[in-house]
Amino acid sequence: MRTYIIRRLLQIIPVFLGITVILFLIIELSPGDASTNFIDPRMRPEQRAEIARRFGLEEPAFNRYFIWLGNTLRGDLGMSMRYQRPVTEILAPMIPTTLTLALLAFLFSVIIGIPAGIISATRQYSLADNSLTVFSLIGISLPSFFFGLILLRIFAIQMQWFPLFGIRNPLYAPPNALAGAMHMLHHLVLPMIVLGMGGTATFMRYTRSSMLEVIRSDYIRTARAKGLSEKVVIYRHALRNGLIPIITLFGFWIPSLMGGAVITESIFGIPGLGRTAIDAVNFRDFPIIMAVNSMLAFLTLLGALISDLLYAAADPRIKYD
Amino acid sequence: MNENLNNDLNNVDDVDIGAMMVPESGMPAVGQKKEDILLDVKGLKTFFHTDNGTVRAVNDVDFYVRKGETLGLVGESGCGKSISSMSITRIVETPPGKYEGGEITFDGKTLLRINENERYLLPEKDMRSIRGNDISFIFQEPMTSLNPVFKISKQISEPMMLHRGMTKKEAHEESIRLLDLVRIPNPERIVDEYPFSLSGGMRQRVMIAMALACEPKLLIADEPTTALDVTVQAQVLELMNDLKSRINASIIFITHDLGVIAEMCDRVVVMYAGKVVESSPIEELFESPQHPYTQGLIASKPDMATTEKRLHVIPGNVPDLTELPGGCPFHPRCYKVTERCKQEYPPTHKITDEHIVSCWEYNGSGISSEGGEEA
Amino acid sequence: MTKRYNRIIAVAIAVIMSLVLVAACATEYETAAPTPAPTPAPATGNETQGTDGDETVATGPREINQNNILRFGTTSLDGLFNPTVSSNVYDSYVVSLIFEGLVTNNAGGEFIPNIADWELSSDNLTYTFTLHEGITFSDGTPMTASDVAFTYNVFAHPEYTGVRGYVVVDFEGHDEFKDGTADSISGINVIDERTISFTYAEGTASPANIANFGYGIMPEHYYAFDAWDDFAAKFDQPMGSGWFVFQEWRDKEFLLLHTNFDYWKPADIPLIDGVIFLDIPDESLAGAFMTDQVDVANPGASLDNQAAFATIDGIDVRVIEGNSYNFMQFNTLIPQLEDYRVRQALLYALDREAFVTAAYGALGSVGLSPISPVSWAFNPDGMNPYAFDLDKANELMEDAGWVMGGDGVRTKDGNRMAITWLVYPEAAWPGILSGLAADTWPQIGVDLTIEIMDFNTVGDRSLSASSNAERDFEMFTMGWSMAIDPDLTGGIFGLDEMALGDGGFNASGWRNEEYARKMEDAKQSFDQAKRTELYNEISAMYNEQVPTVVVALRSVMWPVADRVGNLDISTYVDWTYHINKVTLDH
Amino acid sequence: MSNAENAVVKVKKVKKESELSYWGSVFFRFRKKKMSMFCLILMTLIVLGCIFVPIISPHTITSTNVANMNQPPSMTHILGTDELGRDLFIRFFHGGRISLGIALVVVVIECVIGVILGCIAGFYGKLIDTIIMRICEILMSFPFIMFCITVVGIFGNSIPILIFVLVFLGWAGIARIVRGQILSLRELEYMEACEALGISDIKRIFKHLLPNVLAYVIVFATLGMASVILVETALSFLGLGVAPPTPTWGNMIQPANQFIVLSTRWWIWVPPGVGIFLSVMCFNIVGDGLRDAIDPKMKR
Repeated sequence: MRTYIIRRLLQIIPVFLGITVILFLIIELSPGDASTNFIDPRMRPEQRAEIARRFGLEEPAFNRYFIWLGNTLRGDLGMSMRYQRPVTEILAPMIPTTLTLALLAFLFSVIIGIPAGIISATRQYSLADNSLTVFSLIGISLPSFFFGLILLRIFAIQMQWFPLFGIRNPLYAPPNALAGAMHMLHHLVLPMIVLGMGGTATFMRYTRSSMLEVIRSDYIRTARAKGLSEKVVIYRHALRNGLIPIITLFGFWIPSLMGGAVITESIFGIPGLGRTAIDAVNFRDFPIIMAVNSMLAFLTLLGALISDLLYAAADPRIKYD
Repeated sequence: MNENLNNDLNNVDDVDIGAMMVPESGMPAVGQKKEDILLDVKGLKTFFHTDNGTVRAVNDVDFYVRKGETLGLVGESGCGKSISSMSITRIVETPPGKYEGGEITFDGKTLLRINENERYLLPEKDMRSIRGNDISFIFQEPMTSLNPVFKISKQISEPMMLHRGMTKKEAHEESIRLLDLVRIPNPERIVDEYPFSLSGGMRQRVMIAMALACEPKLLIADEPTTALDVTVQAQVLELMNDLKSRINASIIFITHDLGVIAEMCDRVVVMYAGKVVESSPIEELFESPQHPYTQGLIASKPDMATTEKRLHVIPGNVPDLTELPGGCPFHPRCYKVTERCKQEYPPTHKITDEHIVSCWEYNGSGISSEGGEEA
Repeated sequence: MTKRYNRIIAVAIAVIMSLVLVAACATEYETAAPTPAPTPAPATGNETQGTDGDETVATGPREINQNNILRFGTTSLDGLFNPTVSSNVYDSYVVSLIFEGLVTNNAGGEFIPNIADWELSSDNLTYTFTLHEGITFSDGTPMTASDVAFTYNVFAHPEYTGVRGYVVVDFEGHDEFKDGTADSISGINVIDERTISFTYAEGTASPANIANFGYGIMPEHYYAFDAWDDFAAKFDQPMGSGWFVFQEWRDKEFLLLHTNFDYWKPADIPLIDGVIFLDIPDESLAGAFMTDQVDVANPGASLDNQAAFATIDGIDVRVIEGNSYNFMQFNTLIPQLEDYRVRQALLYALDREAFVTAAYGALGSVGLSPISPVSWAFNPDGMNPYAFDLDKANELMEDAGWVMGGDGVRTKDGNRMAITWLVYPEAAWPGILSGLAADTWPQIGVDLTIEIMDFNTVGDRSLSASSNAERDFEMFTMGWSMAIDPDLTGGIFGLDEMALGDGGFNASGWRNEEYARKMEDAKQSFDQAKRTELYNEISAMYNEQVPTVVVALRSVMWPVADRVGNLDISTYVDWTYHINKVTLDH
Repeated sequence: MSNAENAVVKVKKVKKESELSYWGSVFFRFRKKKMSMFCLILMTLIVLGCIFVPIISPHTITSTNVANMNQPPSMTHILGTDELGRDLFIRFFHGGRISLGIALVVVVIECVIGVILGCIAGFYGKLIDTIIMRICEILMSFPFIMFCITVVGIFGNSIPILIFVLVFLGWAGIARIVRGQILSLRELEYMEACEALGISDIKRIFKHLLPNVLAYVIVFATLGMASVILVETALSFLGLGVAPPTPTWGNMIQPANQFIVLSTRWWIWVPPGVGIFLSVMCFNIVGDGLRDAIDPKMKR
């Protein structure tokens, strides 16, 4: 097992390098850079050249890639052109926010999607199944930004149950940590639903079809023939097997949620990685763009590995060596 | 399209009711003491309602099992023999399955009674205390009938903890004993293995051990050897034959292999397209099969003595149970088919107390096997 | 569901809660102020669970009341909270609340002393400042002339990356210092503890120069650095001598300032307890006002925002004449646009009234001249408003020799009247304006192509290209803000030595010796009446030649919650200028 | 699955459809799903609307009328007007044209590239296979949305760039499916027979294998349409896809970022959202239906 993990980690390296090279090339080919943002009527051309020099923009691309790579491996993601501060310092406070949102959405998906899938499968063709199936179809077909706007319109503007934007009211000093968490959760409910919707629908569909397959399998018949109650049959015997393909999805899901957070964060005004990244793209703050992209790529690769490991953990038949 | 189909089938239904009017067709033969009968199935109907129409998997089936007796249920795949046995403990998937009629009595208890006036099903809770406890199953596919993610010990322990109130530890030890009983080497080690690490034959032994765990009154073995290699088949059969004498249980042995039947059973019920076509003690069946279908089955059985002849094949395919032909469902494949066979379902004739047959061509002295289409 | 199942759900909920707790704790409210902030007194017994922000935290001599903090809606803070490098307007607000500059200006746009009085030498080159008495930074250290010298030296630092190099570029000895041939700028002279003089190089005297002394003074003892990066590390931990002290900044969330209760002039200590900048997207500002989450903001004066704010109760929307405008620049070096009559025709064929209506409604007006209407130098007399007139436009096209072709496009000497307009999507108005032109210009035989590209690329291809050879555009639109002084050199209307040669922000390629000379004269003259006259002539020339057009001027909208009292805002007076007088109803 | 009832059902299906051709039987199975049929019809209506409404409408997408801006739906403007007084009904269908058109172009190019490279990888194996599959792996590990935003953001919002980036990341999926199919089909006997007969590689691939793969490609393409529409509209909504004044369903929703539009002018942002939703749903359902109809075993 350990050798397997090491081998897989080693396999990640060339893929990761491939991704960063492509990213770098694309950024290299793009017109303009952040220095063009410093437009001030009284700034002279030589002052602009000075800025370009300071950000190392005049080095050849080939060299710059290796400089970037070397620095990145040492944990130095470079200086943001816009904020003139280290990228790590800028991204550090954004990661917990986005991660919290992604994990909340993930848990939401799991808690709603999987039970719904089970209900759907155990009561195939019932009213519950049909309505849940329709819901899941809506879930995968409704664009998240549209869904987010609808929720804002209804629950933040009409009902005023939830705030319009942000993750907290900074002037509210929570009396204790729990109140602080509840305060934040209140702000995150709508974003969580929006970000989690796709996952909920996907998990539901996968759980349903996986459970349907499992429920019809011979060992479930065996379990029934033993006189086990239906609940034990479904929740112990069937679920344990039915969840195996779902669990393998988990590893992929969190990285993709962090990517999806871009849209959610911009709708709900959440100060996270996604909004920072969009701002960086608009400002051509390349160090931040590179950092966010390669971080997400690395997470995706790691997610694939975690998926495999989860698979091995969930299914005794799978052994890696 | 479906509507027409259903109409056709309704017609078949009408005929069925006529057939049921033959008195005492499925009753235990005269002279049998009621208390000898462990399981009595009468007029059982289990249908499947699918998008493509109603599948009459079990359509008015009668049979019974005496205490200590081994009953063979024989027929081609899809003839309803598995569904019949599964209907006894109601482990047919519902929906799409539905119990549409009949009466099942087990050990004095009514498990099911469904007719025009009544729909009685033994409460699920009581039924569960019978499943795995009084009636246990050995299924056809040892490779897939064990839960892949649980260890052997857990799977064998489960019914014992449930029905016999054992603790986990007791059940674990009992599992080892049972594995030893079914002649698994190293039971202490195997008990902690997952099913995937065992061979098919070993898994089937595990299934048998599991089935024996609660010392059932009735053991239903649904083609327990079909999926195994020939040599392993022989071992498992030998094991079962051996266990038969050691456990005090009745057995329903379901198979399409008459050779296995001959080895294991006291009595045989032959099914075709959801119906019992013939039922007889074992010797009588092999000596004088009455139904053309039974005759065909016996003829198609490879026999060491007759290897020089070409194997007999019953022409045609197993019928589509949603589109059963009118009259006797076997008529399209029957070498003795008459116009009447195509119109009406045949009555049940009692040849001896224990031997009954459903065929228009039975005339009191048997059905001649002349003029068969065999090569 | 089984009990087991309920347990799973319970566990899951517990996990969520703990997750949010972790996240909440990770962002607990720490005091990150560089000042030795007094430890908060323990909040005694009054733990409220109800409404937000009822808390009071004891800090310093006065209790900070969370409800007595002014909430300002901002769209983005860059973290450059330093007078030398702040480049976005919100960062500048933060800077002006924390730092104090030597001079400031009044509502009329005149420069007046702030923390120092000054004298200008008779050659108009040397400014001598005397600091007021008793000025201290928020950590209690007194401000001296050497702090001022330190601040101005930073602008000239070889590694300086900000946009304000121009502040010191004309000081005597600047170039030598920058090159490294001199240890200090010879034009900056500390005379005594409270006196300092700045000398401009010969030929650079201008009344506009005084504006360079409005930048906040930094405490040398706090900011002194060897490596530039050490200095840069303090950008987001500012300390100055102003009314407010920095507490905490969370990017894309908020920035909190508390009142400097030890402000050196006790009579001027603000009545409010602090200012919080809340990061609220422009499009959400209306919602924020509606739900009482913000007190003051400066939303874009779009029609949508006007409509939104008009419906909100409990606020007062102040409309102030702005000092910025949208402009359109033609490349006068291409055959299609070299004739000023063509440019005039294009202007006649563009319904700018309709544009103003669609983009700004009542808050906009059609632009006439490069001089801001709020400036003393502005004079609309004799300016052609180019009111929408397609006939006139066609006539001018004919006059210029452009003949209508069979395909409805005019041609001249084998050239087709085909124009590509670079439009960026970041703001709505370029789309609106070009959308209108797409409707009307084809009617005067112009084949208009609208090319959408992002703001930076538009800039690269036009305004900020380093030479005319690198410019790649036919026409484009952008926004521009004016300084207080009407001086136009160096800007889009400027034809200084750079523009006459090559490069500069005037991308039109239009050159005119007389115009350039008048511009230079106006810049250097200290006689306001003469300047007014010169700017009037300059405007008239421009109004006729139209290489660059002020499309529309727009007013600025300042919604202010009713609970805010005494807030003074006008064109030249930021909301921060007199914020010490502001009261909050709490 | 050894349950008797399933065995029985299968027996029946073969019998019923045995008289039909391959695609005939696919349609036979597809038609039985009412939902799929309904969505196929709805999808057709949307597509026809997008093609013909802009042609027959009295309004044009560019004609502005400032006096008539932000009007709610009425008889003259069925879906009201936008901030420049442009008719939203025609812009809705024109936006659909762009959104669906981009999706179609992307999916077609993806399929062509994916099928060709998948065939090459699957058929020739060895080094070529390794290289192509490694490239696929790299592409599939890209942070999808973020990468699209990056590329479109820094190269500028133009439809060709949008199409490029979506194709760039998208073809790997179909290439892998095709390769897998080819690998399994190669093992079949008839390929060996072809080899024995000396039929050339190219001919073998295209004549014998492609038709088998086609079914999978069609399913992928249909479901791919749905996901491309979602991505394109999301990017356009963020202002990083198709830029105005060209309408797409994505950028038509963008004004809803404005509080006033979101709270009081539903006709501006709701119809394009519904347009996206309906067309994505239709493609999803039709794709699912097709998949089940083409190969009931392909179910996830």
